[in-house]
Amino acid sequence: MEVVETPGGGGVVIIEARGRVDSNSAKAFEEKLLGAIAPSEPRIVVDCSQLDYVSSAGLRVLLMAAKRAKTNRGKLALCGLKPHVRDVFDVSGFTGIFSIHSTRESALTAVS
Amino acid sequence: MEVVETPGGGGVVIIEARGRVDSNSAKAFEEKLLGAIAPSEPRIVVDCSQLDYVSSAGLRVLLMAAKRAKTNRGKLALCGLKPHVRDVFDVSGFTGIFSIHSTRESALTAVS
Amino acid sequence: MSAVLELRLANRLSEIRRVAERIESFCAIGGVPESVIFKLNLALDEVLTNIIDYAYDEEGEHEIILRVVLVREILSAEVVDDGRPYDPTLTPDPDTGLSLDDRPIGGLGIYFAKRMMDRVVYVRDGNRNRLTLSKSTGKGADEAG
Amino acid sequence: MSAVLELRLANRLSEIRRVAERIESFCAIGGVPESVIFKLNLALDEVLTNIIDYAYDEEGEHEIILRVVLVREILSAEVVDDGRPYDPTLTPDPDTGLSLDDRPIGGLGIYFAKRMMDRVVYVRDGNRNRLTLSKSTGKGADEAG
Ligand SMILES: Nc1ncnc2c1ncn2[C@@H]1O[C@H](COP(=O)(O)OP(=O)(O)O)[C@@H](O)[C@H]1O
Ligand SMILES: Nc1ncnc2c1ncn2[C@@H]1O[C@H](COP(=O)(O)OP(=O)(O)O)[C@@H](O)[C@H]1O
Repeated sequence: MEVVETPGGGGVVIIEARGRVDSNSAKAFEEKLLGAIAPSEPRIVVDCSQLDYVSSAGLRVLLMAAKRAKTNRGKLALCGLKPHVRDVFDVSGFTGIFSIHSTRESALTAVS
Repeated sequence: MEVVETPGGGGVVIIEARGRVDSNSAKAFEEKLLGAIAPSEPRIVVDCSQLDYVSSAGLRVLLMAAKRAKTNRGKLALCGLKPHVRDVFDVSGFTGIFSIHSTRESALTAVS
Repeated sequence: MSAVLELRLANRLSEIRRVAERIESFCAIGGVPESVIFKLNLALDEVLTNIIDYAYDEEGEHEIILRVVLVREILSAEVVDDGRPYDPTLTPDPDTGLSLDDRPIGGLGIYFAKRMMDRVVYVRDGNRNRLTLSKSTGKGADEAG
Repeated sequence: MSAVLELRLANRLSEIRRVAERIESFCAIGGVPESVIFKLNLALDEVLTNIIDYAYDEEGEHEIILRVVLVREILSAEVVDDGRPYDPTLTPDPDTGLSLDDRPIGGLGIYFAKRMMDRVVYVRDGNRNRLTLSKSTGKGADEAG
């Protein structure tokens, strides 16, 4: 797994998770993502277009991030989920909890 | 395995063996090759440039063909052996028995 | 031709990615659809992660045995560990309809394993847990969830 | 991680190409060099062909069991059949220095199997032949651990 953080303009932070987020790599993903959410009123887009695989360990991190973003009066959106990853969101009921977008542009608009 | 027979000019027949010649496919290779050697004074080039794999079952056919070509006062040459196939020829001592060439042109000259 | 892949792993999370690669290659050559391979890998990831995280008291090294069997259109995987007795088939499913605020963190692993596969069977066998997960690779396997 | 691939084949020559594909995939993911995979496949092709051609009296279907084991830098393959007792390690090597005229047709199969591998060991085990072929995969060829 690789996590890349880039500014998305207007204070938005884009976190791109690439490869596999499983129990072995979830810790690194957690540190990066929760770090980005720490400031108040965080605006985060998690770009999943290069994410090939996510297990419950990765969803755990995303749920923590979503809860914390709300607590900190911020916004979090996801984009670019590949079909297998999307299936995992569907099975877990996360599709109804998260703001999920097909394009990065649409996710950026949602958090701005 | 696939065997393709093409005229090489001046009465030479080119037999191209592609893929795998193993115990399962050796029979088809045998029919094609011995068929080409049946006429008197046969001139045959066996092009091995697309041959990925040969087992003792394939060498058996080649040895029969070489013996028969000699009996029929003909000539047989091989060309384009890939490294792994070449190793098999070396181990069996066939390198010293066969006329082996790197290019088809050189093999055609040898049998003409 | 029937085929079995047997892997012996250490109780380390870093093994899971390599298990996934091996299973991918074993299943792909056997003609198992990509979507079924993904599901088996997710189910096994969850089961192995739980064993590594929860099954052992001490820090020591333990061996986990994984056997994947492909016979005709049935793909099955057996996971054997010598950790504490634990039957994951008895774990209640999470409520996946809760809102963000009410949704608890965690509790999805076993549920994923169950949902990805057609059948999950647990047996305590001497001092070992033996969990067998199976799935049809044939028509409609994709839609099974 | 150690890995074992077990295949159960029918006594049909058409199985051999599929065995080769499975072994290629099993070994490649384990980091075995291509040249070693080629040699193992050639050795197994020869051994399996002989079993299918010579081991059985009648026409009936028989099962041949092939187990390929990759542990650190040793690749080994065990072939078990229920055919007539036959110890190929006792078969004399052919004379590979003969001229075209003197060279007999055939007799290379067992020789290839022996030359491709580091070690070939035969055991008669009840009513079965058990042939074990092994080879070092060379430095760093296997996965760590
Ligand atoms: N192999 C195991 N040994 C002991 N306890 C286990 C085992 N697997 C799961 N558990 C227990 O079941 C609970 C639920 O597991 P799971 O559904 O994977 O979600 P999570 O790991 O997020 O809690 C775990 O928290 C743990 O207490
Ligand atoms: N599994 C077996 N059972 C019985 N006889 C065998 C077996 N394998 C080999 N043989 C005998 O050993 C001989 C040599 O085999 P091999 O070296 O493969 O060359 P070839 O098959 O060309 O004769 C065979 O001709 C056969 O008589």
